[in-house]
Amino acid sequence: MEKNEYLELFHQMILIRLVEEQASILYQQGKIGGFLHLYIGQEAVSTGIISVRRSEDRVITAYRDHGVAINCGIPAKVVMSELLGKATGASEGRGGSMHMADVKQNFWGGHAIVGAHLPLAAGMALSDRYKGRDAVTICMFGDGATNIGYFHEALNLSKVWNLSVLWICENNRYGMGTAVERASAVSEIRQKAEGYCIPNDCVDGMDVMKVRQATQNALETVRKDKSPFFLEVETYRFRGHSMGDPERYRTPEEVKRWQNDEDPLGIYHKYLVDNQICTAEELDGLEKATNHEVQEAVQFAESSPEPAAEDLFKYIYMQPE
Amino acid sequence: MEKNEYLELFHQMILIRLVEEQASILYQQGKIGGFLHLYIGQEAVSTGIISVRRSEDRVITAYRDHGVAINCGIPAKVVMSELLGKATGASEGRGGSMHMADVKQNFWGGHAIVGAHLPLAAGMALSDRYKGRDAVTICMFGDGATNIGYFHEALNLSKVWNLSVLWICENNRYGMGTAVERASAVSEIRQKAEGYCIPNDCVDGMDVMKVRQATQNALETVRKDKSPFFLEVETYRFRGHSMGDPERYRTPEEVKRWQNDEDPLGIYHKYLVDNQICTAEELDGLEKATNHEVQEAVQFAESSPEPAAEDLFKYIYMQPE
Amino acid sequence: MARITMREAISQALWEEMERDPDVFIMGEEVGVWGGSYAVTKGFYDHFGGERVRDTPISEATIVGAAIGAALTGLRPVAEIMTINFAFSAFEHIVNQAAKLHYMFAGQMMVPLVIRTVSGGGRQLAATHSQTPDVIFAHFPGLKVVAPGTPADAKGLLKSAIRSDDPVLFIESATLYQLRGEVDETENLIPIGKSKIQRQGKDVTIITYSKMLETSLKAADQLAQGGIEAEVVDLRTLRPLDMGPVLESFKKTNRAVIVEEGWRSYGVGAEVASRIYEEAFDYVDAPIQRVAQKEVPLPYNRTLEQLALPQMEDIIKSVREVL
Amino acid sequence: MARITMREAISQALWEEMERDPDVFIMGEEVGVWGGSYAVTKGFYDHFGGERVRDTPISEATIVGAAIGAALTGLRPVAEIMTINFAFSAFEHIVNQAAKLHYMFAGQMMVPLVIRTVSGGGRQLAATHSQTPDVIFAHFPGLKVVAPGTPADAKGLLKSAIRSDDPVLFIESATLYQLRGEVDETENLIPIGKSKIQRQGKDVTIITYSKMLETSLKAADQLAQGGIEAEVVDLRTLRPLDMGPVLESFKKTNRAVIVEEGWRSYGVGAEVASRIYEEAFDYVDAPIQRVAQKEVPLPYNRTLEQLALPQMEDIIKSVREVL
Ligand SMILES: Cc1ncc(C[n+]2csc(CCOP(=O)(O)OP(=O)(O)O)c2C)c(N)n1
Ligand SMILES: Cc1ncc(C[n+]2csc(CCOP(=O)(O)OP(=O)(O)O)c2C)c(N)n1
Ligand SMILES: [Mg+2]
Ligand SMILES: [Mg+2]
Repeated sequence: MEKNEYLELFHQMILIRLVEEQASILYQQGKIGGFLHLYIGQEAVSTGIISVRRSEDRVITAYRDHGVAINCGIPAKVVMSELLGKATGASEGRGGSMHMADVKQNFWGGHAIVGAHLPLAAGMALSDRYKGRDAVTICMFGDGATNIGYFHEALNLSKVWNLSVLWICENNRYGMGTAVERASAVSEIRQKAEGYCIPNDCVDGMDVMKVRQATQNALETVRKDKSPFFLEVETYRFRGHSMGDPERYRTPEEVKRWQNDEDPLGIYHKYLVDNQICTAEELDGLEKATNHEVQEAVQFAESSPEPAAEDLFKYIYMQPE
Repeated sequence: MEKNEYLELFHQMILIRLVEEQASILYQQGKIGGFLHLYIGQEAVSTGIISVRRSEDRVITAYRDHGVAINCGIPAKVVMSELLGKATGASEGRGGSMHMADVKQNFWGGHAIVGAHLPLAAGMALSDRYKGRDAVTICMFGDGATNIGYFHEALNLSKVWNLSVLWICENNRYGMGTAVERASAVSEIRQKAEGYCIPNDCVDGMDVMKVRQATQNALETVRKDKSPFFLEVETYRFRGHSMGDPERYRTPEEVKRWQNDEDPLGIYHKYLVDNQICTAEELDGLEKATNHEVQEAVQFAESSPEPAAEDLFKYIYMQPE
Repeated sequence: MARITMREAISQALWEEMERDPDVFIMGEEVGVWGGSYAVTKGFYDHFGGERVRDTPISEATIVGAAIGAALTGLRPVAEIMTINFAFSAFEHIVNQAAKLHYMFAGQMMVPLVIRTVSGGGRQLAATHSQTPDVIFAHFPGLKVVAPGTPADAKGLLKSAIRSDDPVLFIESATLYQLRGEVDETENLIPIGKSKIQRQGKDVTIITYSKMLETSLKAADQLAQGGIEAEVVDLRTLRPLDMGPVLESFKKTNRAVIVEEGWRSYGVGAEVASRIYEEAFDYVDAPIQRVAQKEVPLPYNRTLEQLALPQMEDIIKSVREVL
Repeated sequence: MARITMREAISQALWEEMERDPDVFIMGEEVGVWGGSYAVTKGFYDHFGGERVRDTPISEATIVGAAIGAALTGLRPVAEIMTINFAFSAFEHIVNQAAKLHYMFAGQMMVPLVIRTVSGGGRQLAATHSQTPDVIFAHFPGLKVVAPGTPADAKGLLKSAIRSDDPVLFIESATLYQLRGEVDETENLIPIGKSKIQRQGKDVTIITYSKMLETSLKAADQLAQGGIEAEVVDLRTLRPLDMGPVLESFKKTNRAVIVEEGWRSYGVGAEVASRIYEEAFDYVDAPIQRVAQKEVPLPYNRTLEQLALPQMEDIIKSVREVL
């Protein structure tokens, strides 16, 4: 791995962090509406995963999608514009925070109904199998999503039809305010894969290098076996589920501990410096540059036009009557 | 176990067999409409299971329910009347073959949407837990039903809430025309229970004594652990899925082999005689008597009145407006 | 009489019924520790405990399905589906199980179940999370569908729903929780299946329910300044649909505007209009107007979303057209 | 012109489209080895193979969901949901995914998907298996809902649906598969969203679709013997709803009866009636009548079931009332 690749990972992680922090400010200012699910604390997960996917590998995730969107190559300003509901946004202001996508980048969104995108992922992998394309569909979802029927049906189908899907569960310990063990029969989510005889693995999601390695192995297995693999990624959400979460379900101490001991940015920063891949100064410089990038993104979004009123009925059908 | 108990099991199995053979004739005569899913070949399953349930234990099953209905104590004539859609039927002609129930006997039906009754079973067990009643809910379903999301959600909830449910999968090798291995990621259905850490077992469903024993053990475990158990019962459907099944999915030889080597009635008949529990003559006598019982049931059903036209709107609401 | 919010009224109804009857319990996502995603059950978990205020996994079909099983066997569950959009994931159990078991088994089974859920747009939640599909649930006999528009009705109807032996889908509005209204302290059970005149008038009849009642009343006040007295009829229940007060009012005004938050095509307004024409044909002086949501999946962008949602101005405009 | 059954017409459409376009494939329960539970895909598995005629597990939500995923990524799936009653188990994916992805992602995604399913009662399958809830699917913008009543329309509309880039719910009738009709051998693509006059008449307009077209035409023949010439308009598509031919006919006859197999309340007839009143108010000579299913979960017993279903006699009676 080249130095610039290492730095690019850091850049993406810090970019996600700063975009999210900005978003939370803009939300408080009332410039962002609806739900806003921040990815802060989980940056290493999507950054590590997407860093090893090939361009033909498809990516689909849930509503906590800003990080994945950025990793998949949606510019910060386009993400920010979507958050502000502008015509320049990823979904031209129609989708908002939960529905970002960039099909050209093979990123299929951004889905807000818990678990409902898993069957879609199976179908995408079916297309690739049908067309003889050697691509993997990477489908990400939360721990809470593994309790809904869609999860069961999709995993079963992927195994029965030997579909090249890499199922990735971001286990951040909670589904909204419900701790995993209060909602799931098994706390080790990977155990669920056993019910389908789908090979599985579990990795520390706060260390981007570990996530990267585990994903690489998983992708190889999928390509080799031409059948699904299940990867559980252990991580933690530093912020509330969405904005305005009372957070009665966990103590401030618990959150503090994770922020202090397990910050994916801190861990990777240390890794880069300790291994003399780069200096702290370089990283500071990179952070400053990224900060600038985010400020520009906000300006771009704020100065972008709203979607035109006359376009309200655009995009309902490909062939309207 | 007393001799009369042994004989009662035989009586129930032969009664189911004869009622269903009659039903298929009445169906051909056009006296029974809709779907008719025969249980022939699977008699040992429900007979063995129900023979060890306590009166407080609830029973709920799918649409292949005539056997369970009879084992739960619905008289043959009431089953037959329901098949003919008569006012004297188990559901007064409203439900038909797929919807027989007798709540007084703690038999909760007869459900036609595949897998949809599993969540209901979890809720019944919740009631008993809530009320501190030491009862088990016995929920039966087919192999095909384990592929729908309802199965996943219900099993997960039963484990998370420690509900006293005995989940019983009647694996008769096919869901309509689809062989288990063509629809399910695992052919050993019990493997699915591992995904929920629900203890499980598997038993030969053609031997009523084995089913009885396995169910007894399973019920004890549920009562002891106050949490769910999963029992897979291996069986085979001798007739088509419903009437008019082209049966392209299996060979006549396969069916023949099962009918010759694995007939639950033959196996139990041999068991009773070999162990000198009773003589073949006694069993012939019992069969004749049962045959007579079935003839009476048909007469009763045929001579029973249709539900009154003015009752069309009865039973829509407990409190209509 | 106390002036309380919709949220408080619903919360009180739940609290009082749970105090009254130990068989009443709540189950749903985030109803317990979190206190309800709309804070309706805040404090319930601590007071009633986890047995009676049950947080569930994200399993809508099984939230309703298990609640049905509990209802069949003696309990009175209040199942919460966080929003009506997620009720699509429980659709089978709501319209095909809860609504049919009593009939299909010839009265052997009864389903004293309340499903509480939240309908409506206007919160920039985008297409999958902003719907008002109330009408599709009202299409199914065997189910009762209640959708109150005032705190008093919400409290009285929810109590009746909990005591009802039939399955009731109780639809709240995402944007009405802060609405204040008079609610008497003394218990007041409001019967399900009764429409109500919420504002007297003689010139035109506005028929509506839930969130659009608030908007319609505002429109009526505006119109009053122009000398037009609109009578506002609140359906309150979509099934069974009580046309009594609607027809009574219409026969007086001979003009009607039907207002709903959901899409126009195959909506509530279509049924109500058809019933008026069928049952009061000779009283019709002008084509009955329907005000509803524009036929588009609701977009996130606030301007576009508001453009698609029915506004007070649309009501006023329609009223002027029927006059 | 050949006289073939509805089953043959649908089967031909599928066969020809699969021969024409290798990206068209079928997935669903029992579509392959079994040959389709209504024998529509009989022989397909042997001819096209298991890759293109895919038997699925019993997983309705994922049958539709996976078909959406395949449609998003270049294929043209024809997903079969055995009966529309089971579509409740796929409701989220039909109305909230297929119908919204194109809009929500601003045209980046398209969903060229056909969902074939079977609606209607009359086969003694009892309450959970006998419904005609077509209207509730037609309530959702983004989805197209087609429900033909003749073999020719079925073939032409199914081909158009398969070539359409929008998601189409294609509703067949459980009791129409044996219906025979003329279908020309030469390819005939019938556009989605066009109603059609299936029988000329001057005295009254009968508006209907799917199974009830057959019943309405029979009623019209009966009426003709009594000297009453009914014009029968077939909607063919419920969304987008084409009122053109309906209004044209109504402005001529000034009288209408709307016939549907499903429940009356919040049904198709309500929307069509409302639209006629809105768009042809001055032409109305008599209250428009609705003929529909009685509001009861369909019972198994044949006599009761037929009592609940709309019959030819009901149509004739309603026609006499509007005249
Ligand atoms: C079917 C459905 N039910 C409920 C919700 C409301 N909801 C949104 S996110 C969420 C929690 C999901 O938790 P998890 O899958 O662990 O993802 P995380 O938020 O932790 O990333 C819930 C219940 C929904 N969007 N869809
Ligand atoms: C949700 C749903 N999908 C499809 C059907 C149609 N159907 C009825 S029975 C059946 C097969 C069920 O197989 P299995 O669970 O193995 O039970 P068996 O018939 O073998 O006893 C199917 C697909 C249905 N009734 N419900
Ligand atoms: Mg989580
Ligand atoms: Mg089976």
